[in-house]
Amino acid sequence: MKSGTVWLRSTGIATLLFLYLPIIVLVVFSFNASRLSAQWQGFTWDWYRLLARDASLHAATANSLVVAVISTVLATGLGLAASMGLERLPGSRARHVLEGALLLPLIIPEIMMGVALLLFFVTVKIPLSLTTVILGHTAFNVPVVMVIVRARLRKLDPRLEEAAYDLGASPWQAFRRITWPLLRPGVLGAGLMALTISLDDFIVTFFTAGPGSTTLPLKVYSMIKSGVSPEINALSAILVVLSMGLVALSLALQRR
Amino acid sequence: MVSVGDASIETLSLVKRHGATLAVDRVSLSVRRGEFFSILGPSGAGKTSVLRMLAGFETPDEGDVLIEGRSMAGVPPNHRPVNLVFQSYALFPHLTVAENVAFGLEMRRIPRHEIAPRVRAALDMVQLQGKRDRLPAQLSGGEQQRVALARALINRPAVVLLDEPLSALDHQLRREMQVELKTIQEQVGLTFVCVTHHQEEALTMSDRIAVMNGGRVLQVGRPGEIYETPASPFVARFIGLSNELTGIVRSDGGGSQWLDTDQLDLPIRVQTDRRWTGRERGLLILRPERLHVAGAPDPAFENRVPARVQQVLYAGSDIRYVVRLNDRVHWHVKALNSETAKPPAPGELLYVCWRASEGVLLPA
Amino acid sequence: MVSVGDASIETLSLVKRHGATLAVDRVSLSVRRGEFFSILGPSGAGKTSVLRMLAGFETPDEGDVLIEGRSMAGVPPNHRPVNLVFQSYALFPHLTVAENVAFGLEMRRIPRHEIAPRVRAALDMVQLQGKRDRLPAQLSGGEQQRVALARALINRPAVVLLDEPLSALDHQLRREMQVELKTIQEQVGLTFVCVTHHQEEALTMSDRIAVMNGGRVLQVGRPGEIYETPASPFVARFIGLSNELTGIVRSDGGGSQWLDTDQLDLPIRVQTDRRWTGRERGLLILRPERLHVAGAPDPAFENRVPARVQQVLYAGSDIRYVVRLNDRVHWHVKALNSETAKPPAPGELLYVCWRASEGVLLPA
Amino acid sequence: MKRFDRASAPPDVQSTGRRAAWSLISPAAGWLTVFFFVPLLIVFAVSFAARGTYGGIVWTLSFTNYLDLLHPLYGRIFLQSILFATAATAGCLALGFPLAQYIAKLPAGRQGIWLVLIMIPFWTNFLVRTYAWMFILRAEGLLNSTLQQLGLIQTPIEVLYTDGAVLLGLVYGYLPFMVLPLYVALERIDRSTIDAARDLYASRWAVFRRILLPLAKPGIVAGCILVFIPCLGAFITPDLLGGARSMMIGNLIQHEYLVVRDWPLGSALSFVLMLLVVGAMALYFRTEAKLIGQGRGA
Amino acid sequence: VVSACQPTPEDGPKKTPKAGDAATLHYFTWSDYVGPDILAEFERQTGARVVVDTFTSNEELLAKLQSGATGYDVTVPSDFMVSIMMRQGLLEPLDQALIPNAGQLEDHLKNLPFDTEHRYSMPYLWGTVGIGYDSAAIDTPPDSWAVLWDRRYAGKISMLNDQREVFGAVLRSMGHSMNSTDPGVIEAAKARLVAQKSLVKTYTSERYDHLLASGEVVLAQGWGGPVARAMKERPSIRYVVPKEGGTVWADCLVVLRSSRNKELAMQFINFLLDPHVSARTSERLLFAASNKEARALVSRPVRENPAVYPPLDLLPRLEWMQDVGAAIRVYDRAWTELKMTRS
Ligand SMILES: Nc1ncnc2c1ncn2[C@@H]1O[C@H](COP(=O)(O)OP(=O)(O)OP(=O)(O)O)[C@@H](O)[C@H]1O
Ligand SMILES: Nc1ncnc2c1ncn2[C@@H]1O[C@H](COP(=O)(O)OP(=O)(O)OP(=O)(O)O)[C@@H](O)[C@H]1O
Ligand SMILES: [Mg+2]
Ligand SMILES: [Mg+2]
Repeated sequence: MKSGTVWLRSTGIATLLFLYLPIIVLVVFSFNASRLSAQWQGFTWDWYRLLARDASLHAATANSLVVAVISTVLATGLGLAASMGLERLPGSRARHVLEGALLLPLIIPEIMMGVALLLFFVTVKIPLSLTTVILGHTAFNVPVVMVIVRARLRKLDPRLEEAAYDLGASPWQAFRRITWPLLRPGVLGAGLMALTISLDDFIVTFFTAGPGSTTLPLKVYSMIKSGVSPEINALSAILVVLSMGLVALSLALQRR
Repeated sequence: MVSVGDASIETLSLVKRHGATLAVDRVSLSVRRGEFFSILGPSGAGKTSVLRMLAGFETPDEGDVLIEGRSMAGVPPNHRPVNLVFQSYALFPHLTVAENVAFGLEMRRIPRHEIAPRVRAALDMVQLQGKRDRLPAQLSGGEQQRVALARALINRPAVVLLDEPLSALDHQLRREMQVELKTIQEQVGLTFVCVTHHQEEALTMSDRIAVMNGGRVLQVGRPGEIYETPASPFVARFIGLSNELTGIVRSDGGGSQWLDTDQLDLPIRVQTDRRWTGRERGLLILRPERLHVAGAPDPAFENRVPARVQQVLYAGSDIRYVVRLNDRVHWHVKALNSETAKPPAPGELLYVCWRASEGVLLPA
Repeated sequence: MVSVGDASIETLSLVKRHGATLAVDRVSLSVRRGEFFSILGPSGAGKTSVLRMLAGFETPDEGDVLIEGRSMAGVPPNHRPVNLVFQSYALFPHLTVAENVAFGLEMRRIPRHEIAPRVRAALDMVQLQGKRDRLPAQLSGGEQQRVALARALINRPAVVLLDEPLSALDHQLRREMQVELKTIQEQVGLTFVCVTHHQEEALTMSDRIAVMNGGRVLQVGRPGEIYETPASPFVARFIGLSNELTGIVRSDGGGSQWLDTDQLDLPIRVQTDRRWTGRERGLLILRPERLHVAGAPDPAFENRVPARVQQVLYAGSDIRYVVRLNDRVHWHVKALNSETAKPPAPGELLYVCWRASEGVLLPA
Repeated sequence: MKRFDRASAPPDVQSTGRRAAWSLISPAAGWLTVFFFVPLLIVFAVSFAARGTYGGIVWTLSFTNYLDLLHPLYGRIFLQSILFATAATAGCLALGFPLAQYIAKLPAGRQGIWLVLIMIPFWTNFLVRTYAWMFILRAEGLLNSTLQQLGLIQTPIEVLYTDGAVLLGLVYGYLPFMVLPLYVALERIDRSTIDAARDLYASRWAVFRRILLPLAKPGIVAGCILVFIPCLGAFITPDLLGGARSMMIGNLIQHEYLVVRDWPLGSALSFVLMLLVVGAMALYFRTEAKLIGQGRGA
Repeated sequence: VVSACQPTPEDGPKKTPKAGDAATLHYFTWSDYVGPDILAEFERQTGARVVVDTFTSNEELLAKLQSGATGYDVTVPSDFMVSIMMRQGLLEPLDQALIPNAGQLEDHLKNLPFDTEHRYSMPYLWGTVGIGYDSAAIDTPPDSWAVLWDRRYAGKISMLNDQREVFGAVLRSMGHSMNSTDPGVIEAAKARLVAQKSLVKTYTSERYDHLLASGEVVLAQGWGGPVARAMKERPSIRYVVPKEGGTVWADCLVVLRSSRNKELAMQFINFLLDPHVSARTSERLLFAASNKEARALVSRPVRENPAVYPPLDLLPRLEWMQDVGAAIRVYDRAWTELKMTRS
């Protein structure tokens, strides 16, 4: 047992480092005087100063967060419900068809989805805006949520829900008190996933974004022609540090 | 059969199939209000399946369940006035012992200040007060089972369904729990339907017993009836150890009846109220405790068969012998464990004696 | 204590803590090779914890486990020559019954063609041939337990660890399994360590028994020793129903000993080899089956106490009375269930009689 | 005592189950119908249209787009992409499983934190992350300099602009998509089954292969889908880390849509890709079901 | 221009007002193409609000507009895209009266082939495609595309990741027009590119400034601006448009037909074309301004940097990229094959 856990821990931590390697680099370069982060040209706060003044970046960041949060909440709700529905459907043909269909958005090229949504919104005369972006993101996040939540649902012992009903719980109560707490890790994971995908999506966003709804990725990609400014490094650094702060905070809260 | 009037639970020829297997086969039972009713049967008999249909987790393929006289067809579990103690406990892994027990009351919107004392009482009853804040994973098997018991009983439902409620408990605790259950039943007048495969438990606790096998109900009756006058060989064998003889039953001129056994060369005196044509075959079942062993044939008994002691089993309060009447016939004999009667040693020769009036004679 | 030489398993003052609770407290046992050794104890005594340490799932906080004389410290479960039958079965949900049973052999790279017949044999033994392709979820409780049993026994390990192996089985099946286990033990010469809380099972099957409580071993000995000469009141009470009297033990001139009880006004004749100073207090334990009830005082017995029948419990093969000697003293009496002795009815007055030589007298 | 309300109790438990199920599914189903399937139909129609001289869509019904795809060139691109995607998926599985299992074994309180920790890097921008990797991998980059510091190599090795770099980029980019589903599946596996396996002589590897893997199957399948598909469609990673010296389906489709401005062909390509994937998955689940069927017996 | 309007209080494009709200102008452009200070100035002058949205490539811009996305007023397609958008009828004729600054266009930017007499578009920024190289690493200053085939620089060369530009370079070096639609010619060009591929470190349209600055490549096909950026980091970097000639490009300001306040749009274009404004932009982005006066206003080093302001004697050798219509398929197939040949 022991040696096993040690091995797991070390690989686990190593993998985590791997994930953070580029982030460290990027944070370092957010302090690099050189605009073309080719090599180290000395320390500077310039990029943070620029960032502080750059209203358009602020707007883009705000848009990204709004889109990510709302679409994640929507997708998680829809996905969770649908997953539980599917579990309840006795193993019928309908279930298999649905399972396949609801996963389809996962398996088509993003750009096709982008084009499809663009054409759709235009044809039905929905003016492109932040709303259309949210609609789109929710659409491709629902299956993501479902895939993860259902992996979790399979493991749930049906007897527990039975016991809850038997003790007089309404379906809703049984969900709130029993199913939900046991599903929470899965839902949390799914939510994180959706949030992450949404935060970083470029293609679908571009095709569904309307006037005044530029998100961070759109902003960054469009810098390609004139050179991506190290402001983005600075911004990324700030995002990372902030999130870390939140983690630390929740840790502290758990301690108590 | 009892009239629906005083029946608390009634099942009308329930049928349940699991794929190919016919788990429950036309089961019709009627449990009286306030009765302690046991379903006794071998593993795989369909006991759990019946309970699950009573609780409403499985819909019968045929038949119907009546509780308090009303059909339960389509009534979801949370609307049935019954509580089930699961054979697999089904404790909520993320809730503490106390929270598990309180669950039912909370679901029924009982005010907090009422819940607390009732939970305390329930935990006292199952002697788990000290472990109220443990998670199920931190409990021993028996402790888990007791939590499951408390979680159901605290709700004081009209009917409590128990699936092997005491299987993980030791003799003593088991007896204490039995007493608790009986008290609750008498005080609160709850109806208990208890699935068990523990004959002694069923016999001592139950007002009535239904013996099941292969999905069918074989016999329903008071403990005495079941044990003394089993309706079928299976019941006879299942309810307790039995020694058997088969043969043709005939009556002689003197009005006394005989069994010409296939196993023994001397005829056996029997006594039954039933008329035997004289050509029918019968199965005689003798209980180990009804047999007496003596060094010499004892005239007080009509039947005296020589036998040799083969094995002596020490069982604490009593001692069991396996005696060999002949190559084909090995019998169990049970005697109280008392210093006075020195137990015969293996190999010893002795006589197995019993009265004609003893034993049950069934048509074979 | 046996020398390590012929000891198959030996534990050297094992200690295991679960957070605050001391689950196992300095347990030293020594199981002989080929022995059927039972650990008997109430729920939460620490039995499972001990087994888990033997199997290697939990590392002792103190002490060590020796198997075949080798220290098991740091030896992972898969390298220990033991197999555990889990109290919770722990069947592999994704494997069929047959696959579950075959698992151990496959892990040991036994060739396919050998595995098949052994699996068949094992399934026959537990009478599950017909359900070989079921998934555990499709089995009844008892069926699951039998799969767990087969899955362990098929490997013929040096030591089989059984945690409540038969708790979910009915009387009959249980007895058949008991026979199977005994046969295997004798034929193959396996060593069994069996955790149970079923006194009768322990008494009938075991070569030796260890009685545990609160994490401690209270007594180790042959079934007879444990039952007849319990080392402590707890053991005495746990191993079977007991009627108790306390008081001062004194000897009179005539060399016969008396117990001046706190409960009864007349003194009780007792007989012990132990020297009593005459000032010490003693606890007399009388087994229900050692008591005789008679309508009139029977001179054949030294002690004759009048009592009133309070409750008659029907238990099939035997009948139990609760008799009231006085307001504070209620005793259990056990008699075989035979027509000859018509059971006294509640309320009847009778005499409880026993010989001075009966019962166990412990210092209190 | 539980109150009866037959009124609220529908006629038959089974059918209530069904009804509940449908009412749970329908919102998501509806959403996807409107915002996915209908749009998809439009593109499907497009895939039969033709490219206008200036890149518009000319509404015709022709299969030329699909026929064009028969050109062996596309075959090679598909093949190569599938190769890459498979390798990347395998990589993610190899790296992801231990991590997921480690997290699943942590005390419940800490698991959530770890999940977030894994996700945080991906809340930065994909492009700058990739640039960071380019910095690490380039000739004078972090990797080479450290390796040289350690004296493992003398002359810098070319990592950037190779298939290796692309693979690394893909594995890095989609690792969390593997870890999450795996964690979710592993987290609830009953410890005692693992104990039982160990008790039955299973080595740690055997436990992994015979118990963990099958029990984590749903998670693994989910993870592989979540990684494999986007890998197929990836186009920025190959361009930046691979030096755009080669093409994957992602590049091709993006190229058709945004450079050649041939939406009909792009759509046709996408649909073929989609069909391939759907077919593969259908096949997988079919065999899966069969296996289980055999497992259960009659 | 004097205007009494003060800037609207709720600033920043966070909350999007309905398109058509007279007070807002939606500018769809390359990121950073217009500095915040400049916008602020325009807003101060007109009291209008300018909301900026960005796109990444001409094709994306087109993709969105041609499929009917509306709400934008002004955008900046490149030359060839202007012609396409014109043909697709996406553009609104310009009202010259509202754009007096148009008068100051550089002569060679007047009446361009894709939009003679500027009915729809006004050149804004322009430049060339050539070779950026590191004079420290290359002894004789290259003057021909041929240097990109020079084995000595194997693995130190980067090409644009843009099929038209890459083929353009080869076609020029072969003496053809870069807009050739002759399959045979294109096939031949492909052959040369395949031969070159083993020398190319990477095809990239955005990172070659870094590559040059860090010395990872010593030869890079690219636009002048990024090369000029690289010069700041590594002074030994030079820029040349080979003698066979290269691309000249111009990003042009246009008003979209779907615009809801065209007047303001025209004003905005005029504002951007103002000498001082475009000078500032040119200075910042290192692209040449289309405004005569502006050239005089930018700092000397920028003005005299051939990477930013192409010497006028170069003009005859430059060629405008044009949409090749259906022939794009030929380029596409060739390009794909080039990418798929392992080297
Ligand atoms: N889900 C299922 N699928 C298939 N067969 C099943 C299923 N559940 C139970 N069975 C079968 O139905 C029969 C009755 O099962 P049940 O659980 O009612 O038995 P039981 O009387 O409770 O036995 P035990 O005392 O061992 O718990 C058994 O033969 C069992 O194998
Ligand atoms: N994981 C745990 N955390 C905390 N306490 C535990 C844990 N496991 C067991 N215990 C405690 O240790 C004691 C012994 O547990 P154990 O399972 O050995 O009892 P047992 O003898 O097997 O009882 P039973 O016969 O009911 O199974 C019990 O009091 C139990 O509450
Ligand atoms: Mg059962
Ligand atoms: Mg236990």
